[in-house]
Amino acid sequence: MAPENWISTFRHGVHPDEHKEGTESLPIERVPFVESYILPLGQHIGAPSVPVVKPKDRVQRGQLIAKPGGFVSTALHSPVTGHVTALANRRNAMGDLVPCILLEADPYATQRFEPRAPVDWRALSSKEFVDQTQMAGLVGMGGAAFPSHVKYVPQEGKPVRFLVVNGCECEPYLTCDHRVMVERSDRVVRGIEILATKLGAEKTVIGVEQNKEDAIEVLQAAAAGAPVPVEVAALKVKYPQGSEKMLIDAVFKTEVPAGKLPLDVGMVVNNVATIAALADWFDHGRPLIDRVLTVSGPAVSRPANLQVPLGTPVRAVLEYCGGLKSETRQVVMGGPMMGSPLSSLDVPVVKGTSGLLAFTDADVFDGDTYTCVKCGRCLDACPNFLNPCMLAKLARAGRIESMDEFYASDCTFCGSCSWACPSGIPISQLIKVARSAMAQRKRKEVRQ
Amino acid sequence: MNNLAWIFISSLLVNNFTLAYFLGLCPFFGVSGRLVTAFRLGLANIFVMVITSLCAWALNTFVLVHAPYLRLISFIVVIASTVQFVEMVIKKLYPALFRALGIFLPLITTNCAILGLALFQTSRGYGLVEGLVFALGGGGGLTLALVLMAGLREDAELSDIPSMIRGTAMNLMIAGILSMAFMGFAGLFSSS
Amino acid sequence: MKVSDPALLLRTAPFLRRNLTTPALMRDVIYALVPVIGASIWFFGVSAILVIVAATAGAMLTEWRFTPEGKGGAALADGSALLTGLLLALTLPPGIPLWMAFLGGVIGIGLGKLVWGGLGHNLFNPALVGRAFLQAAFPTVLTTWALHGGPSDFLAVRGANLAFPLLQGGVDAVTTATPLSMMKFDHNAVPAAALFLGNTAGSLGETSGVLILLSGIYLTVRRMFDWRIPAGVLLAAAIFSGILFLVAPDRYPTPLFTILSGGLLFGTVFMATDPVTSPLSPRGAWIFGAGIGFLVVLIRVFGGLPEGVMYAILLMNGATPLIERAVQPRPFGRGKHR
Amino acid sequence: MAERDGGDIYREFAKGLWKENPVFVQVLGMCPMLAVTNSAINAVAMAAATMFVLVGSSFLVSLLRKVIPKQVRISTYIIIIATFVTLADFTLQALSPSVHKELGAFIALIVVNCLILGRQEAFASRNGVLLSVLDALGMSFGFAIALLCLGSLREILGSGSIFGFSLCGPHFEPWVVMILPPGGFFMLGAILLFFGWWKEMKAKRRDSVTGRVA
Amino acid sequence: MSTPVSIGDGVETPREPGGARMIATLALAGLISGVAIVGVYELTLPTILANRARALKAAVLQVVPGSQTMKPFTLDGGALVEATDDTPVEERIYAAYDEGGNLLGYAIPGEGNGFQDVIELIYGYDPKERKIVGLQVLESRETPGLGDKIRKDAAFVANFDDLSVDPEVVVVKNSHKTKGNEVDAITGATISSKAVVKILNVTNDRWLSHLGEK
Ligand SMILES: Cc1cc2nc3c(=O)[nH]c(=O)nc-3n(C[C@H](O)[C@H](O)[C@H](O)COP(=O)(O)O)c2cc1C
Ligand SMILES: Cc1cc2nc3c(=O)[nH]c(=O)nc-3n(C[C@H](O)[C@H](O)[C@H](O)COP(=O)(O)O)c2cc1C
Ligand SMILES: Cc1cc2nc3c(=O)[nH]c(=O)nc-3n(C[C@H](O)[C@H](O)[C@H](O)COP(=O)(O)O)c2cc1C
Ligand SMILES: Cc1cc2nc3c(=O)[nH]c(=O)nc-3n(C[C@H](O)[C@H](O)[C@H](O)CO)c2cc1C
Ligand code: SF4
Ligand code: SF4
Ligand code: SF4
Ligand code: SF4
Ligand code: FES
Repeated sequence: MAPENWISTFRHGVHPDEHKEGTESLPIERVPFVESYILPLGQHIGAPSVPVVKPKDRVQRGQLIAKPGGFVSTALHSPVTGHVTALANRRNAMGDLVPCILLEADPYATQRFEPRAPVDWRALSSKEFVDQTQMAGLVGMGGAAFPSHVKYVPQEGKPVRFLVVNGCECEPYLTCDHRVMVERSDRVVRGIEILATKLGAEKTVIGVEQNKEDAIEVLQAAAAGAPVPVEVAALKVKYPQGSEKMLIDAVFKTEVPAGKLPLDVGMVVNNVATIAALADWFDHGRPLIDRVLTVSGPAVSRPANLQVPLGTPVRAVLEYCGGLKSETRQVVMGGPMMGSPLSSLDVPVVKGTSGLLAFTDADVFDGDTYTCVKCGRCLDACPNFLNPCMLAKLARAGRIESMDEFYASDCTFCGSCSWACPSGIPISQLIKVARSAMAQRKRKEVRQ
Repeated sequence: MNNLAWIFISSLLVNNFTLAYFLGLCPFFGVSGRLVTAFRLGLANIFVMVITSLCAWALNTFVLVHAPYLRLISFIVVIASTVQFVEMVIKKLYPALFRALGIFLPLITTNCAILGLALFQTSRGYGLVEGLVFALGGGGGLTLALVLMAGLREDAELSDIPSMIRGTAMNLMIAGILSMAFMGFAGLFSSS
Repeated sequence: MKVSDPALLLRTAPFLRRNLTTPALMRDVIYALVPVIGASIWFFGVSAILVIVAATAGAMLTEWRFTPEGKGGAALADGSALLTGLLLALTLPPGIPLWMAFLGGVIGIGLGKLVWGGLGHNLFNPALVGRAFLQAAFPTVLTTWALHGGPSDFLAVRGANLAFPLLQGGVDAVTTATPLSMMKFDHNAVPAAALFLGNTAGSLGETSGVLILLSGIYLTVRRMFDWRIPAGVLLAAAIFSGILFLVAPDRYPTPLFTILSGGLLFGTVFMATDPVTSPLSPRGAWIFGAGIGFLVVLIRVFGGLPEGVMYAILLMNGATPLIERAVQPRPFGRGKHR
Repeated sequence: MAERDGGDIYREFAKGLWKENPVFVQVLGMCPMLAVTNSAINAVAMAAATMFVLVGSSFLVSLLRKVIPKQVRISTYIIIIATFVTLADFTLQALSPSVHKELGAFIALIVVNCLILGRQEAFASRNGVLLSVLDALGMSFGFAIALLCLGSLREILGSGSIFGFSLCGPHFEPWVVMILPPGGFFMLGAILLFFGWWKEMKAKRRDSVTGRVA
Repeated sequence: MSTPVSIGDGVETPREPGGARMIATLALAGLISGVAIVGVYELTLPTILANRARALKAAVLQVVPGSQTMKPFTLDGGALVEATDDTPVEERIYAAYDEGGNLLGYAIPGEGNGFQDVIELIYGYDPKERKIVGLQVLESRETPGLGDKIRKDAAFVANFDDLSVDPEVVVVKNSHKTKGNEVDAITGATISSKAVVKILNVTNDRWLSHLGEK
């Protein structure tokens, strides 16, 4: 099942306009430090982190400020040198009040991160390696924000054959992974060396879409000099190629069974930025304290790729980019296909924030909706080969219990169906609402 | 087209029991809400029709030549009893089959498709084999209509049918359109 | 620069949409119909215009009047009622009384669409429901074919076009036989070239094979319908009639005749492909198409009627829910075959 | 059974005509109704035969209701009904062979008309003779009204005549579909649709009135 | 619609207590209904038979013009003999005579598949001229307005008033009738027309060779 055909892709999916031309060649800039930072304790999937600092405590840049709150949880580090102002609830991107550590930067500090000596990662046992990664605060930077170390736990009978590095960045507008690959290919390859060695992978494949030719070239050059076997797979441009199961299908022509993980077919998938951050941790002891994101969209004055300290308020990032045009009606955190709409600009950038996009009313979909004409375009779009039309119909009719017959649980909310629907039906949104209603109902049943 | 085949095609499609002769409308409208149920009901119907055809033939040949005036009463009583008896046998021998079909048997025995089958078979003077083919065609036709109807109704349930027509009126309209579509089979294998 | 809070909207992802809307879809099919309409006017003159206007008027007035309050105008704007009316008109004989064409439009939209809840909810093809009703109500009129002609008798009103509503046409019209009825009753095949170009008797829109094919190619290229449906119809019809032809060439028509004659091409390109009433899934589309092709040949060759396209499509519309259940797409990561 | 006054008696009769009309409201007896209503005269003959059977069997069943053991009641009802149907069959055959031919097997099929068995089970087996007969009469008239409605409408549209008398002159173009099977479904569907619309209109009017008061 | 009740519930009950009474009830019901049915049967039978005979006779006399009386015949070992009461209906043909008792021809019933359903007809045959002299369709379910013209269209029926059977009768379309053995099809109902002719030919094959001059 080696990758044979490089210009391959998965089946179905869609191809929205890419809109990457505005930022794809802009080098990563660092945003200046600001006065105050908001660090939610739950920036990842799983249990929230537990604070190890109190108000008024002084903190150094990169210092641990919250420890993992369980195994599926991760550490949190201070993005700045300064002091803790409070442990309090603040709103996150979803609009929920969540516990946060509030920091104030020290205006006089140099804000230099002091690297520590490289860790001899070859000597670490798997358990130590996993623990180390957890303490680095690493989470998936491809958007899911799943604590990375959990993926690295060896599992009985499921050896890792391939490490798959996800450089697809299939969402329109986003170019942050692209820039990371171009500018930090050495970090990516170093991370691959560490991870592939520790996981015992035979080979590593970096999946990159063909619209990032420069990244492919740079990575191929870097891969040639890598101490472990690395291949770069150029993939046809299509959304949602970056979804890990689609990526595996595109590269290896292997379907990860529904309800299973890539590990079940002998693979571990990580985003390029995650891999680079992993290298920084083992080489320099630099935890995850900032990330690269793309600010773009028609309502942004100066689109850019930025390296942003975690916890920076969105407003500050946008101000750095020259602010928003006055017709702005929608600001999205993440990509335009799966991101969350923001109701306030005071929410912070978190580990999973890959982009900040601003749109005017004219740019985002607000067309008339019609009833479904069963055109089948949503079926052709769905990478999971579901029947979105039927799911939406059942959801609309409130027949949530029948949705399982049509595998509602396999939906990844990629939004391809909604994008494709000529009748403007919010299909994935309907499925999402119905699925959470279903989950709620099940929880209630369990409780009773 | 030879006669047996014509009897079969005619009762299955051209003169479909339900859509052209209006026989068995009760199950057709009453039990066509769910596809699986409709299909099982259809199978049970075929089964009862075959028994009915046998009974009717036996009665016609051996009893009613002497007392034609007892036709109706004897049909209804004998068919009902035989079905009941067969039901008991199935229950003993094939419990699984019984669970799938059993609940429908009493319901079917009192519908007019069954009696209609016996009466038509008699009035057309069908013999044993012709009668059996007629029963298979008629039962098959009923099943076909039921299953099509059930599929359509399950889908229509998800539509925005206006409240003033939802229910029986809509089912009648669907049946009418189906019946119209079946007119396309007119004359199938009949001549030329 | 300070950013003040804009009035942010809370829409949910995805925020982008393909720029193709349902009305655009309908419009494209209407464009594709233009050459066919042109041909019908060429062959049948003013009668064609009258019938088309009457049927579309019936369809659109019904849609406008009986769509639940407030939505009437909007419902017309999506163009589907116009399309239904046009398609219905193009399946009617040129000499039909106009009041019947109008009635067909009313029934097509009323019984074929509105009682189901309007656009997208109907399970039978509205245009064909209208036509099937007309054919069942007025079988003689619907099987009476006016002479085709050219531009020379453009202004001649054909058949019973002008009959007073609810009344018969009065004068006996000059009629002729369609290629199909000549085949069925006299075993007399019209040459393929005539069928292809369209100077034969028949419904308004069905006579010119070449224009229908062109429109079909246009729609296929624009991906306005699932190409598997026409492919299935034509393949099944060709194979089934081919087998019959091989068995008894003197009794049965050639596959080419089968495909080019009657409403098969028109029905295949414009009606079998109606997305609303055909299966969604690719395998379903094959089954649906093949079923139509098979039924058409069955009805034409063994049935009482010379033509069976309308009934074949309606019957397969009726079977569509069953087909859909039988061939749901297999979700990613579940089982071997897709 | 408690004593009943005149109002009750009238109500037992009248309910079948409209409020509990067996066809329009309870949707019973569909098969014979759709099969024979392609002309008004057939509808009337069918209605008369049904009335004879229904009233006769209701009378007998309520008379015998205390004697018939529970376990065999249905069988007994069927025998009683079948008897009356056979009687009706022969009588009609003697009186009007042509109508009998038109109605064909459907006279015999009255046996399985659920309206009849339903009334025995639901009413005649629990009530006195007078009330049962009134109930049966009411239901029969309700059935007859529905059949006549359907039969006349189908005949007018389908043949341009009513009871065989031409209504619209010789040039009327009949809607043949109406006397064909689909027409039966459509016409009954249309009537029910009309009632649905009527009900909705009434409800809307009521709402708007009460809305203004509130 | 039929209620979900089992009408056979009396059948398997005799083993239960009170079985005797149930059987007695059923038997009694059966007895009463038997008596009622037989009574009415006896009462109506003469009328019914007379009706049938009258209808048959009317048809026979109509298809053999000028005839006044008739007598049933059947085949016995290839020879034409007078039918007895036991002769099944489908084995009979009818000889028709004028008032002087002279044989005018035979009325022969036939049946076969039409466009929709079975067509039953009877036609008159004149063995002297070897011609069909009249035809009446007794039973058909052909489409009203189209197929039922085989019964109602005078022009079509007139085809059979003087129709040679040598050679076999054939159908021609569009009023192209030129020969004595041709029948003009009804426009729009070619199939029904052909069906009628096919029935004629099949029936002729069966009977004509036995109906030489007598
Ligand atoms: C619809 C969809 C699209 C995705 N697109 C990407 C992508 O373009 N790049 C990416 O790195 N991860 C993407 N992901 C997340 C991947 O599935 C996967 O979680 C990730 O590559 C794992 O690496 P990480 O844990 O390092 O982020 C996507 C997920 C979904 C459901
Ligand atoms: C057979 C055929 C007929 C066409 N007829 C028309 C037409 O009548 N009007 C028209 O605008 N486009 C017609 N087109 C399509 C145009 O070339 C063009 O694709 C279309 O107008 C784009 O429409 P849209 O922008 O509304 O999607 C036709 C194409 C084909 C193949
Ligand atoms: C609803 C409907 C009912 C029909 N009924 C009959 C019929 O009863 N008998 C018949 O011969 N043709 C009937 N036809 C017409 C035949 O199918 C066929 O068109 C006709 O026999 C051809 O005759 P022609 O060649 O003289 O036009 C019917 C057609 C339709 C649409
Ligand atoms: C390719 C295509 C074919 C169509 N064919 C028909 C048709 O045959 N009849 C019709 O009434 N509408 C047709 N429509 C229009 C539309 O789907 C129809 O009005 C709906 O069935 C009404 O819900 C078609 C639309 C498309 C896109
Ligand atoms: S959508 Fe998913 S796949 Fe695409 S860029 Fe975003 S995280 Fe990557
Ligand atoms: S490896 Fe990371 S910490 Fe070290 S210099 Fe580069 S970016 Fe800075
Ligand atoms: S959102 Fe769900 S249903 Fe829609 S395309 Fe994506 S996976 Fe399929
Ligand atoms: S894309 Fe939209 S209109 Fe087309 S089938 Fe799916 S839900 Fe229906
Ligand atoms: S009346 Fe026919 S099944 Fe009930």
